[in-house]
Amino acid sequence: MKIKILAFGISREIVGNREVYLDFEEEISVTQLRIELFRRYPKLSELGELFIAQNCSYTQGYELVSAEDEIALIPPVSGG
Amino acid sequence: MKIKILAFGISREIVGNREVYLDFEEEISVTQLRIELFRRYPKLSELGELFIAQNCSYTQGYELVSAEDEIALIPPVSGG
Amino acid sequence: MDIFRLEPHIISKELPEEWLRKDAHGGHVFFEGTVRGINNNRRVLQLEFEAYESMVFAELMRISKIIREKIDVPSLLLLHRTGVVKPGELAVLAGASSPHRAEAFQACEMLMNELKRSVPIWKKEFFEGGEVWVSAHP
Amino acid sequence: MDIFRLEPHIISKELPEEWLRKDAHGGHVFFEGTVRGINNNRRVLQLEFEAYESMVFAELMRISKIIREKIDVPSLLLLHRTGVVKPGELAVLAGASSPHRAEAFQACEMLMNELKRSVPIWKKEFFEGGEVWVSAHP
Repeated sequence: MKIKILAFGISREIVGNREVYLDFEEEISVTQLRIELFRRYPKLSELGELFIAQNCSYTQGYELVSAEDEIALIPPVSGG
Repeated sequence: MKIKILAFGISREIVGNREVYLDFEEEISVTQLRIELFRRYPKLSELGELFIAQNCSYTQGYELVSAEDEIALIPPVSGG
Repeated sequence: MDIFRLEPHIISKELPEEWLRKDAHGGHVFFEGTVRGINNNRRVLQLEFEAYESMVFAELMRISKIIREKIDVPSLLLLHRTGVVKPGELAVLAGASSPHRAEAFQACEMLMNELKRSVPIWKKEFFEGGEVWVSAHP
Repeated sequence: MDIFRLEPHIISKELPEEWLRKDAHGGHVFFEGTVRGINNNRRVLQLEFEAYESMVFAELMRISKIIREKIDVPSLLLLHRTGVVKPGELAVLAGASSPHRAEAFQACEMLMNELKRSVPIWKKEFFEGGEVWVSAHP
């Protein structure tokens, strides 16, 4: 299962692209996705916080991720 | 002693002029001035409130009025 | 820096550069009061504002001092119309400028509250079928 | 009626008539956030804003619902720049319009607080000698 992940702000610079793709053998939760992201991009774990959005909503971690989902990395926001 | 009194808003309409003059034999307080004004213009006493300003400051009533003072009638304000 | 003005004509929202002090303050809060076309279920034709000018400025100085005793706010603004103001027109523009957002909100609201409480400005409302000095009677 | 927009170019303060609804609401509160020329004692060259557009709008809808659960406020406004913004330029314009002054102040401040808390917009500050994603690190 190929998951497309959008990355913004400093997370975009850390992963090196606006979009990255991760491949998983079986269904995963948001938390499992986070663990894999931190493994591949250790600098993500140095951020003040890193939320993960699923289809434009903040997630808690337990949500299951499917290939159709729009997943996005949300480092600390600083609008305004 | 001739006291000049400025009148604004509805108090101007009640006294019939922007400026009115009252003559007193001896020194008076703001409260005595108010009593005389209410006697001459009973409609002033029907207002929600009527403050009296002396030289651009709100008064309490005990202040003494002199001929050089700028006295003004301040009916309920409604700016904004 | 404070700017307080009575405006006999349409209020321009082009604010003086020196008030905005764009380089220094990040946050500006404004209150704009426009004349409503309907008030108390009556069609409003116009308002007429009358001011005791010298005391307006004396009161605004006093108010600005009170606000600054409570809030760290570098700049206050108050532009208030006098004379005839039609529905849809701006009657008052208040502003507060500060590096801190919360303080700008607080100062601007306090300025409006104090304006309504004590600044000697009076408003006569002309509506279809009559006229009334607002708030004059209990 | 709400207006939420991301603006790639200079924000115009000429607001849509239908938002102001001058006939209905007496009070409008605005927050204007401009880019400071000096921040943390450093000369700021420019900011660069990046937004996750679709989620910005989803979040603003959610926030508008939360605000309306607490405050009776007919109209909200949020215009936010994206891309490069220079010192002195407007980065954000927030507004709330209501017949009641206190509620307009409260709604506008709540909108700004929620914007800063959860709306996915990021700001990179370019200063003399470096650049930094604001708030990214603890």
